[in-house]
Amino acid sequence: MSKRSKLLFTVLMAFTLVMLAACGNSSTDDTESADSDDVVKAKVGVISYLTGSGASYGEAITNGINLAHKEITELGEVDIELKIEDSAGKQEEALSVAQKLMNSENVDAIIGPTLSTEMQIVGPEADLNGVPILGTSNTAEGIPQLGEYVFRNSIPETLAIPASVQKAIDKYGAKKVAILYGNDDVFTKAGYDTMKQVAEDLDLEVLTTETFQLGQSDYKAQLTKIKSLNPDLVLASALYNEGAVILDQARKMGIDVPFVGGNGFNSPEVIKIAGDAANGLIVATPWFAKKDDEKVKKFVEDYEAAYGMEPDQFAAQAYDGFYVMAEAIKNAGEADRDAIRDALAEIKDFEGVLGNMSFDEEGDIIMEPTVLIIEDDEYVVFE
Amino acid sequence: MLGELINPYYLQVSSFILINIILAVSIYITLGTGQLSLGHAGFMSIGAYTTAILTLNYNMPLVLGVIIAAIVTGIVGTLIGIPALRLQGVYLAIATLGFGEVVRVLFINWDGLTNGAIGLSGIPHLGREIFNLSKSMGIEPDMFGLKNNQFISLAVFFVLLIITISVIWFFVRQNNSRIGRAFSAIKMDEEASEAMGINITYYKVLAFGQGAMLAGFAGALYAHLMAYISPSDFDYHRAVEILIFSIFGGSEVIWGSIFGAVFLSAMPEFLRFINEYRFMIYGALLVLMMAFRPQGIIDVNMMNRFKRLMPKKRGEKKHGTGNKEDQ
Amino acid sequence: MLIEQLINGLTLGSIYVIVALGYTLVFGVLNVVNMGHGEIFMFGAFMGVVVTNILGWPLYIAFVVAIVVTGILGYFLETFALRPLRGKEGVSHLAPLISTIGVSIFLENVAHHFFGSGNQPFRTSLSELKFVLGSTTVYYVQIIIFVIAILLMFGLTFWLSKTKAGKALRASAENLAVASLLGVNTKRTITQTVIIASAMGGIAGILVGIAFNSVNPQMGLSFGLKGLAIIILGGLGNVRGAMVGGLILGMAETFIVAYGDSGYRDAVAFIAIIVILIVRPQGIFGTATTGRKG
Amino acid sequence: MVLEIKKISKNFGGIQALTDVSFSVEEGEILGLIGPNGAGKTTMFNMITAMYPPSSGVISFVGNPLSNLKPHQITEKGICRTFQNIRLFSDLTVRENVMVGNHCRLKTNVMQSVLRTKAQKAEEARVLATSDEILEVVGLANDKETIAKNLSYGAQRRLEIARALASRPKLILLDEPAAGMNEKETNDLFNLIKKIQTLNITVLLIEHDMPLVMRVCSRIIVLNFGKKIAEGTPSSIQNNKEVIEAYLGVEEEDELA
Repeated sequence: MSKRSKLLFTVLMAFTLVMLAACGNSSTDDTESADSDDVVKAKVGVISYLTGSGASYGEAITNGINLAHKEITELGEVDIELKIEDSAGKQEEALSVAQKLMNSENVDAIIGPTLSTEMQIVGPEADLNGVPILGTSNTAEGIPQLGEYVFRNSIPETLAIPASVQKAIDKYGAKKVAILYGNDDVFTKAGYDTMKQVAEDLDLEVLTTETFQLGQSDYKAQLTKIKSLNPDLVLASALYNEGAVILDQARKMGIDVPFVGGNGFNSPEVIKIAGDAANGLIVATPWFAKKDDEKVKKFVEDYEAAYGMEPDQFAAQAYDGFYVMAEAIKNAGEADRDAIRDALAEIKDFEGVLGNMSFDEEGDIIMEPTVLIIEDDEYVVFE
Repeated sequence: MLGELINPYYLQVSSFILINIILAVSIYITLGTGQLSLGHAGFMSIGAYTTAILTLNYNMPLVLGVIIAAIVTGIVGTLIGIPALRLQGVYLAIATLGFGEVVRVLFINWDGLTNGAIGLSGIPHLGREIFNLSKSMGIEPDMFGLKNNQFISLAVFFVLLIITISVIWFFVRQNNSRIGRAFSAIKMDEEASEAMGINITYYKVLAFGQGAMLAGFAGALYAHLMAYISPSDFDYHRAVEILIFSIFGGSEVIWGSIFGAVFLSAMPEFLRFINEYRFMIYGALLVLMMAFRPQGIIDVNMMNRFKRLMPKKRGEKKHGTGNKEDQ
Repeated sequence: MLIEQLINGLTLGSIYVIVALGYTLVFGVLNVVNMGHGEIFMFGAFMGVVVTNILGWPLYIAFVVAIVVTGILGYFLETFALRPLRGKEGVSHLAPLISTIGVSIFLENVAHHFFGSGNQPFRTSLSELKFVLGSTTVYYVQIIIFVIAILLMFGLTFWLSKTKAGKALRASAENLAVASLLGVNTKRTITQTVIIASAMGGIAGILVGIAFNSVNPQMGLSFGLKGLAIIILGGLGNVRGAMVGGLILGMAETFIVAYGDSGYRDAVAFIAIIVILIVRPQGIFGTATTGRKG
Repeated sequence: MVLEIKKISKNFGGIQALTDVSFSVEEGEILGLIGPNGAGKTTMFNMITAMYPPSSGVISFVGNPLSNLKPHQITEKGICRTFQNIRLFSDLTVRENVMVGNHCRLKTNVMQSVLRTKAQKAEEARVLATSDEILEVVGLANDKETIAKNLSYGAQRRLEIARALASRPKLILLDEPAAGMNEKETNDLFNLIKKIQTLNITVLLIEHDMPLVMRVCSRIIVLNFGKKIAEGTPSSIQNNKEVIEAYLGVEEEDELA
């Protein structure tokens, strides 16, 4: 063995040893039993997209969680310690911080991560470690199926899109549709898969299926083609960013038919970017800020007071999500991961700001979404 | 006792670092013959998708999937390398960049096989496979006083560590041979190398193919580490990130590129706030490195100085490097 | 539909042309592919958003501001990323490529930071003006963009061949050392070139904003990569090649959407350059020697 | 006859660099190739080493034509060269430069190199011995570990020769090896070239240093404007009228410029 390879070997051994030593001081006993005075003490970790291009999602989510946490702490029925970590929207980072929360922080449950792609990685790991995990913003298919410990309270596109398409068809009697979707993004692609299925189920004639890519500026080629085919309805699976621009270019070109979008298309930003062109966009959403409901009004008021802006869907889902988690911890009666999981699975008819929700046997949300349309630069309930 | 020492979080981060080391070595090999590739993210994705599809659709064992993935990527790399020979400098860089983009678009559109932008999930996980294998052989994590997840993370880490060491060993040895001398001669002066009897066509294609193969290999490991891949994991930014490992750490010596990968992948774990500025810092780093230290942090001179110091203060030096890699 | 798609392709192509001219100019003089050009272009577009939407000033001021800001960015790029590498011993010819990649990554993320990742609306009354010809609607903006692209190309050709500064620039392009011996202030000429190229990026940025009402930090990368593809297509450093290459790419992208599969739109440019590089490395209009240079 | 040049012409985009040049190099001799700047001497070297092909004509080496070969194959056949503008591998050490020169005489492949097989180890030992031997010959034995670019100018020229010798050539082409050397270095070079001759290596030398050429060469070919104008022993060349005119003509031009 040459000198060099000996050296290499020793260096790597040293590296490993130092690493293991560094790990040593951080692990503590992980069973935190209930306090004497009957209030359940628990530690909940949050994985959120706080830096990078999608930081606004993570911010809304943590705001919602923090608000709910404050209210629950005041109520005093459970004592939850929050531990928020940033994943920067990246799978590697999400997995790393999930490991940190589960093993260094020894949390009893996790809320997050923000993106479905992150949940695809983190979900199985949490399931393996037996840590209940609740996604509040994952809309892709197959998320709750990742494991027994994986739940979500956000409505998937498979729930949202059929609702909005169905209503639009009932109202306009549409038969011929054109589909437009972003093919290089996981959310818009998932939305498209649902749209295709819905169109098939409802016997709609799909005139054409066009794609676009994230960050594209020029949609005129696709829209010109769609216009020439005269559809009754355009099904557009786009994030609001691209979606708003598409609406703007479409309306300018003279495509006046309604657009039906997925969950990602639902944002007040659409109106800000597209202006009048946004009118006629139909989306299904679990969250409607102008709903005539005491709970919703109070939440909107408190949220605006605390953060200076109107809560969006992500904030609302996170807010409800944390309440659901608190409820489960209370019902479990102890800060035990398995007990919390079982309690989560038993949540039924929970009344939150989103409405009435339950988990099905797989841990997916059961809920009736609200269908909205933009009219006169404002979201209103689509009847 | 052992159980308390092992934290999956640190092992997880270390595993990512090990994959990044392999990626850094892959670009180092290509750069080592004066060829700049911006297509390494593309090669990585070919490796990742090959093994994912083989293990998912054809139930191929994980090990076989990874090996085939590396071979397939090596073949693709060689096929790309041959016409790329006619291109020099910026032309090669842009052509490889184009290649990476074409591969990504292909994976997005090849819906039936790749599931498009949604990606492939449920890829056999390296750790869980080892776990099941050892269970079937009657080895339980409790026997070492470990929890399941500790056992899995530890197994993954050690497997990757052994692989990474083998990769480094392979290329260090290759560098200290006739092949390595030919590589560095070509990097310094292609025409003179040719006149000195070096078949530059062969060695340039060899280096390009080896780089591609290694990137594909790393991609395959990545797929089995994450158990989920999608085309957006392998975009232009990934290619630039791989390049930065080597440019920052040092593209003259293999240890430089390795250092770059370790340092730049570990940094955000210790300085979380940096995450927000990560790519901004990467950008500034590239400009600064080119202006002040184009050969990277660790260069030949520094290595020579290390070598001279080594026999005397061997123990200390090892510790130093160990710490550096850990911080 | 055919005519409308033709107009769409022409509009997109014209913008590609203006972006590509910026690359060509810098390559022609410095033999450097400025990978930061796309991001400078994107900053130009954001200047338009800031001026017209946030400040509410008229459009012509947006042009002025965009030209000034992108010109300054070009100056910085030359000062920090290119000049330190020039004439330095042992610097690889890849160094400027890498350092300008650095600039592009840096600027993209600065834009993320300041403007957010989303689309910014770019509303001007100009973009609403249109006339109808038979069944085809034509927007004035589309005509303006095409005309500007043509004017820039001719202006550039004229400037390069007829003016003193342009001649100095071409002399520098031939051989920096010789030009410097002949009394050309090469440092100034180079700086000038990079600034002019960047300002052209700024103009293109505003035009994109008007045409598509969409400005976001990622567009620098997507337009930049297309610009890169075009100059390879047309031959590096070739003004006419950039013009033709840009129009061809714009048309090709539009027509693959119209009559093919829109999913492969982004791949068109790169498949084309890979084929071109293998079959005819000097580009469609390049001279035979350039393929082995750089 | 080691090398035979038959009616070689070379045309660069309309500029005639060489026209119908023929000559031959005999085994064991030191042949000088001289002529004013731009006479086509280096072009001739570049064609012998296949850096670019001749427009017409044939070059044969020990009786075999050298057409359609790549530069590295020419080296394998036994012709190696030095460069007028020094082109060492400047960041490698002196010894590594010589070892690269030996490359084409080695056979180990990637796997053998990585596994360090017996054959590979023996070969590496041989390379080291050969290199040290050659460095001894050129007088660089004390600079083995020096980085090439840190050598003095004269030493770099000698290293170029050493690197070429390492490829075990039958014929070595030296392109202005004395350029930039002082008198002592030139004298050392003279001895070196003579020593190379004793190693059974034929030498083809391009050189502007006339005293050196006259001393070292057994025969001289003179090129002017791409044409061969004279061939013969040093003394006959010195008295050749055409040669003198060619050189004087250049001097005149020099003065004008």
